[in-house]
Amino acid sequence: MALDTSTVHAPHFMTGDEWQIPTFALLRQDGTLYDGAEAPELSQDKALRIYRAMRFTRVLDERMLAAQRQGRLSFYLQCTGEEASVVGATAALQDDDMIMAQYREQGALAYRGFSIDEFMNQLFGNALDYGKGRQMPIHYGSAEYHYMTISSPLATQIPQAVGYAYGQKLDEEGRCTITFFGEGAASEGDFHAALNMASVHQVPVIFLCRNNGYAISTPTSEQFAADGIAPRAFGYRMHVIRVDGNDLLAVYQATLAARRIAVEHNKPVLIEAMTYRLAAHSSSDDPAGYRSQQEEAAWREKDPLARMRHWLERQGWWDEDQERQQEEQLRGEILAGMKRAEREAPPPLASLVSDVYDQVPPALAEQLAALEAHVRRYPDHYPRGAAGLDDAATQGGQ
Amino acid sequence: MALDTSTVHAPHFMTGDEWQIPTFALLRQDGTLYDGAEAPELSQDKALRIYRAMRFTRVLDERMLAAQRQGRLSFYLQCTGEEASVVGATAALQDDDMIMAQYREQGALAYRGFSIDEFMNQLFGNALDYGKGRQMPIHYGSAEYHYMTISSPLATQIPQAVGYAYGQKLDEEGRCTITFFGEGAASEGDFHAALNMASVHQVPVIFLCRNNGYAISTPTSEQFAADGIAPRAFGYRMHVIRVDGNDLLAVYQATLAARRIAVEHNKPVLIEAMTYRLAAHSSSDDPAGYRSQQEEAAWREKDPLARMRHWLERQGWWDEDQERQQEEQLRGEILAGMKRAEREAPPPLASLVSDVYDQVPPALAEQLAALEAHVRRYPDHYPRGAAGLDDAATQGGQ
Amino acid sequence: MAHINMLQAINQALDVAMQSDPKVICFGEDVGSFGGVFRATSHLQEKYGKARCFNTPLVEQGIVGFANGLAAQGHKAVAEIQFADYIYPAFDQIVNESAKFRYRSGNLFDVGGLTIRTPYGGGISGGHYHSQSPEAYFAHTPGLKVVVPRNPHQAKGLLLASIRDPNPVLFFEPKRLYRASSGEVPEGNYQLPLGEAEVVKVGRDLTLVAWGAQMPIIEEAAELAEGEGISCEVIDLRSILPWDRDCVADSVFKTGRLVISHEAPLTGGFAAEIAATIQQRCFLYLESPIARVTGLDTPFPLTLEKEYLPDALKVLEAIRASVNF
Amino acid sequence: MAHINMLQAINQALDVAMQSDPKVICFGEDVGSFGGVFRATSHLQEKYGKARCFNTPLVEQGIVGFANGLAAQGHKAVAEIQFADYIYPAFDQIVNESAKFRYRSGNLFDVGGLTIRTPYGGGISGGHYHSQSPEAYFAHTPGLKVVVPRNPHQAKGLLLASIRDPNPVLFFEPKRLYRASSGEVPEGNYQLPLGEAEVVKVGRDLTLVAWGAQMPIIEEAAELAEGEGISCEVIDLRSILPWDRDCVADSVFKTGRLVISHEAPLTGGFAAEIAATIQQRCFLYLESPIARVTGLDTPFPLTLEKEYLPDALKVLEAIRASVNF
Ligand SMILES: Cc1ncc(C[n+]2csc(CCOP(=O)(O)OP(=O)(O)O)c2C)c(N)n1
Ligand SMILES: Cc1ncc(C[n+]2csc(CCOP(=O)(O)OP(=O)(O)O)c2C)c(N)n1
Ligand SMILES: [Mg+2]
Ligand SMILES: [Mg+2]
Repeated sequence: MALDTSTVHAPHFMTGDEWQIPTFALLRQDGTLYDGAEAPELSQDKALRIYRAMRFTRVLDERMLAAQRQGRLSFYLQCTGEEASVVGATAALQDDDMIMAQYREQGALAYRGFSIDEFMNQLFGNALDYGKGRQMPIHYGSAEYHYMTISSPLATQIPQAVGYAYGQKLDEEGRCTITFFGEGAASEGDFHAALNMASVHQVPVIFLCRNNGYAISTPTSEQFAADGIAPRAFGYRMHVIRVDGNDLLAVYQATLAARRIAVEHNKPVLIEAMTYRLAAHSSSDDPAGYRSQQEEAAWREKDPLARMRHWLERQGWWDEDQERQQEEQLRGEILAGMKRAEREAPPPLASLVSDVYDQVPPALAEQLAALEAHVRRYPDHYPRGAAGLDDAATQGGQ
Repeated sequence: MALDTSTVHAPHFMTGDEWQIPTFALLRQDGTLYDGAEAPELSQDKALRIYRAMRFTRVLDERMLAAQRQGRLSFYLQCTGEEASVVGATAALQDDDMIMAQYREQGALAYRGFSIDEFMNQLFGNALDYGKGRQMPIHYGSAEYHYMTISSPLATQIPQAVGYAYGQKLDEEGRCTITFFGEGAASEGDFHAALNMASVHQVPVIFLCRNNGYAISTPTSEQFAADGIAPRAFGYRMHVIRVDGNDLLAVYQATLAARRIAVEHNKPVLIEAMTYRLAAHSSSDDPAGYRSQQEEAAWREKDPLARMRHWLERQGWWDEDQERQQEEQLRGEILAGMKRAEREAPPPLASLVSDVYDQVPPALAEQLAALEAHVRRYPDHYPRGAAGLDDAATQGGQ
Repeated sequence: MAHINMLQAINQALDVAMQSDPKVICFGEDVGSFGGVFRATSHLQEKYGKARCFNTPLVEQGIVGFANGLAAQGHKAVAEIQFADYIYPAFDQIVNESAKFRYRSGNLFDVGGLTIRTPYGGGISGGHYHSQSPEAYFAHTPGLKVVVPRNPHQAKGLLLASIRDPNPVLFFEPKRLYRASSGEVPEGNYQLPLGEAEVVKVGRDLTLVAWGAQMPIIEEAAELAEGEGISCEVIDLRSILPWDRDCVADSVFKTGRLVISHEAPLTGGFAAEIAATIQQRCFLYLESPIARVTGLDTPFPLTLEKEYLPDALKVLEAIRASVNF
Repeated sequence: MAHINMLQAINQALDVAMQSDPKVICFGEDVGSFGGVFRATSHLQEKYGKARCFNTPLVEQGIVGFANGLAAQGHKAVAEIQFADYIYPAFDQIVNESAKFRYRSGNLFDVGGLTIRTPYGGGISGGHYHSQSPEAYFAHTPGLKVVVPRNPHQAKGLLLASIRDPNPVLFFEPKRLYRASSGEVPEGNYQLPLGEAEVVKVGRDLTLVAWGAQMPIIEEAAELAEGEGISCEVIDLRSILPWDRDCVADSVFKTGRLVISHEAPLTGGFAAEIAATIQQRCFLYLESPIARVTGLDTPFPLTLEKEYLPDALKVLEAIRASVNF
């Protein structure tokens, strides 16, 4: 109830235009700090771990998009251009804080140590994929790395992150949850539900919006009329900061501070990372239909990897040679991993019915039995299914 | 994209606490204006029309709650305490602007001229009810008075109002839509969807939130953490005003101004009317379980009817006598109307299947035929259905 | 044993669950200090504190989204949706998320700790937004369990089993019976099995199947039929998903006739699934067509709800028609 | 007549609709200048302006809420949901609002001008969130019409009829056939009736029923069966709600056997409704149990989607089993 706030006697309408939300930035593109800016404490080791994750993500994206173009992969989706937002935020967390991402955050997994094989098994949906070949490429998940399996329906993870963080608060182990999402997903009702519940129930959650300018073809000007996502925080009396999302140091520092607010005070925080989706939305998309090359070029000038590399070089922690070596090494490892994953068998036929429930219910077991019998009758018609029959090994495969 | 706003180099979090949203008020409880306040232009006729609607609503609420207590009515829900918010806003509109209300806005219908019989037929769900006895009491609707039939699921009307207003904008006839809702309903995802779409698509819609302190038993402190609903407008760069909802003149004036913004500039406006649900949530509720008598008493001191009456008296437009006469007259008319409605027949049996589609599909016609045959077999068991058979009249009713 | 009504039994089940497992958390609109609009969560906040039993903001998609996350984190989230008619804003969180959480992650993550309680059904002058029976929507959704109790004893035992079941469960409470149904209920802790139907009355000539609020109706119909010399076997499905096909089929093998009843509209209601399955399993045993006695293919009405509802007389007519086929 | 694919036919239908009626408005995620992720709305913004064809923010509940209001106001709102898998956030607006709008107001107001278009179905390596067939959820919802075309000619005629039908229509587009299905389509304006099935092939021994993307599958199965001397009558339901019971029943009176196929999971799928209705209407004519060939009772998979899908071989097996019963 706000009746005790000041009273006025003329009808004045506000719009919020009165207040600008500034952008927090530390690093210029050439790797120097802005005047008055101070770099966060960051050891050489950690800085290089961060940079490696960014570079890994970039190389992975390039290789896998190429693989998709060659028809080796059905689908791919790049993080390209947004590595600083994703890796910077992840690096500011504890490694066992929970991550509930949208789909463009492979950098977070890379930072935490998800292996090339783990990436590849998911991308190729083979028998070793944790997800048992059930979801499209890029729907990673890892219990070990506290990375919730990706779900395609947008924004559903945002209120889930609030519930997850509420559980963490009850457990009193000083952990928090971060949820990543795009500025498009922030239009969903689930976003509003999540922010409101988080602020009412005071949970340790960080909402990180990657404002990358587009939701597929839809520019932000057709997504919202306001100055970005940040001002929505005022509607929930939530801590908010806008940050240059291509500036690793700024994202890192903002998230460090946000984590403190979340964990020490059980207060949610919204971070809006201003960035740009340098690539197409996904391998199914061609942005030429909806945005200009000039615009893309202007943003390529702000490449977060280059910016970070310049900073590392100025620190004396990195050089041209190391860069080349790392890139080659990553490329080689990724190609080798891809080949290994391609050679793996598909998931067994029985994986079609497991995990629907903790146990396979009798009716579903019957459906599987009927399917098995059918596949045995027509093994040539269902090569994958035949390969994945229980007795496929003894039959010598298919 | 907001990267061109100012850049800062230290991580400062904002919460919006920096800015207070004041409450616009004109009238003191004793009927005098605040210092510096100016009353809107309001003819005596119009002022009395407004007051009559407020008083009608109050008397209707009292009588129908009593009828519910006597078991004559299955359910009732009062506007009591919020008459100024509802009638004030409605009076500021054109009579053919669209109203899409929640359920506590019978004052709007009263202002527009919905007759006692029309109210009663709905409340008693008889054959004359426009809704054909299909919805619970208080789910009024009127095409004539541009009042969309009430729907129980909360907040669904809010994005609908945006679509309706978009259609009005296309028609270019200078009309707008107002949608009423509670501060509880504003937690729904549909609220967020509606405000965002309204500001993106620039539609002439007024969102009027009745912040009455409670959603059933849930106080606003457990509904949101922010200073009311108003600051949410900043997230959509939407015009917003907070108004004393028990102050008819302020609500009227704010809505007049809002309508101008909406219709002349195709811009949506949010109005937060600070008020109080003086009655129980509905006839099924007893607020003694969740709020104090002191709190209620304090708000009873702010009764919007008394405040308006004092102002009218100071204008020399109203007196004790007129007040008593009006009340008696209304009471008598309402009681007479109630008796008429109770005597009406129930809707015909065939009304069970009409209006599901524009035409009754064959399968549904068969279902009705089977039901009719069944009711004919056991007429004593289904007195209403038997009374509503096609041939009931010739049978002499049942 | 105490003689209590269904609301009290549900309240006891929640109490026992919270008492026996500190991971159980109850929340929803008005469920906190007020104890819910039907008072199913009375006194729980008092006993277990605001952190474990609380009001949420008014947003069903948020309630279930939050519950999914809380369950994924390892808690047992017991969410209340105030009326089943208001569960649809949470449909995406239930159908795309709860139901697929374990499967899509290959069992890395699950929301098995989730239970959604919600009052459903008509006969209380609720019109079309306080009377719906939406169980069939969820029964078409692999990954969910759907449970409906018929009386206080069943309600307590099935709710305890639902909360502890390692899968997400939708628990539909027949609100018409909240106070109307009472009976002996064991104190303390017990569970009844999910996925198993119960033969409530053994019979010879015809099988009657229903669940929840429709059980007293078909039991009454069975009695009326008994008076006409027709012996009905009465089955309470209890779980709609997974449902006990063997129990129903075994009965129909014996009786050769089947009548199913639910309040939801006919088309696409869960009786369709039962009929489709049983006509296949019992094809050579069926002596008459399987009949469905259900709500009309319309929204739920108000003034004429008695006419709309599938009552004992309508079931009796279907029994007669089946026997005289 | 021109030989075009289904996407082009849909685009033509929208073009004709907008051309012939200024009240027709098309919108949804990415449908504006980009023309939709499948390009079904290509060039419409160019032709009819931003006010009549536009992008919406990314919020399905808002899209349908807005569409309901726009339709109630008197426009013909044609909303696109990008994938049927993402229709659930709008479930409340569809099931509680669109479906009940006319009924609850006693015909004072209606949203008859509403059409929701959405691509559905599997076979495109889409995993469980780009492959679903949710038609049965909506078929259990009186007040809606549910339409599914099988080829370009049908798509254009049925979509035009849907847009002009005075009731809210869900129009499910089989995305696997968007480009795979092509054929002769009349230029300009024409309509095909809603609620009427079509006998696509006359047969003697067994009736096959499906809709949309499953039609080529059962047609292929019918051909395979033909090779074995089994003559199948092939029916395209076209409308799921209301559905053409007479057409199916008349066929089964003749053939005595029925196989129904859909991609959605078995339990609670729309085949259940057809089976339940037909076993009752054709009880004395049935020579074998009605069979359903459907998806498994699981979420939609990816790597093994070929194994999951109800293909022509599986339908053929069901045909044989039915004939040899
Ligand atoms: C509920 C839902 N609606 C629609 C989609 C289809 N879709 C996938 S990604 C996308 C755009 C998302 O944009 P944004 O949130 O800004 O994330 P970005 O791709 O820019 O990282 C859309 C519309 C979806 N996955 N889920
Ligand atoms: C979607 C939905 N959820 C829950 C309810 C049950 N319900 C009816 S009124 C109400 C409280 C509404 O509070 P508010 O919006 O503040 O309006 P007020 O009653 O105070 O006018 C609730 C929870 C409903 N009608 N619809
Ligand atoms: Mg984006
Ligand atoms: Mg309120």
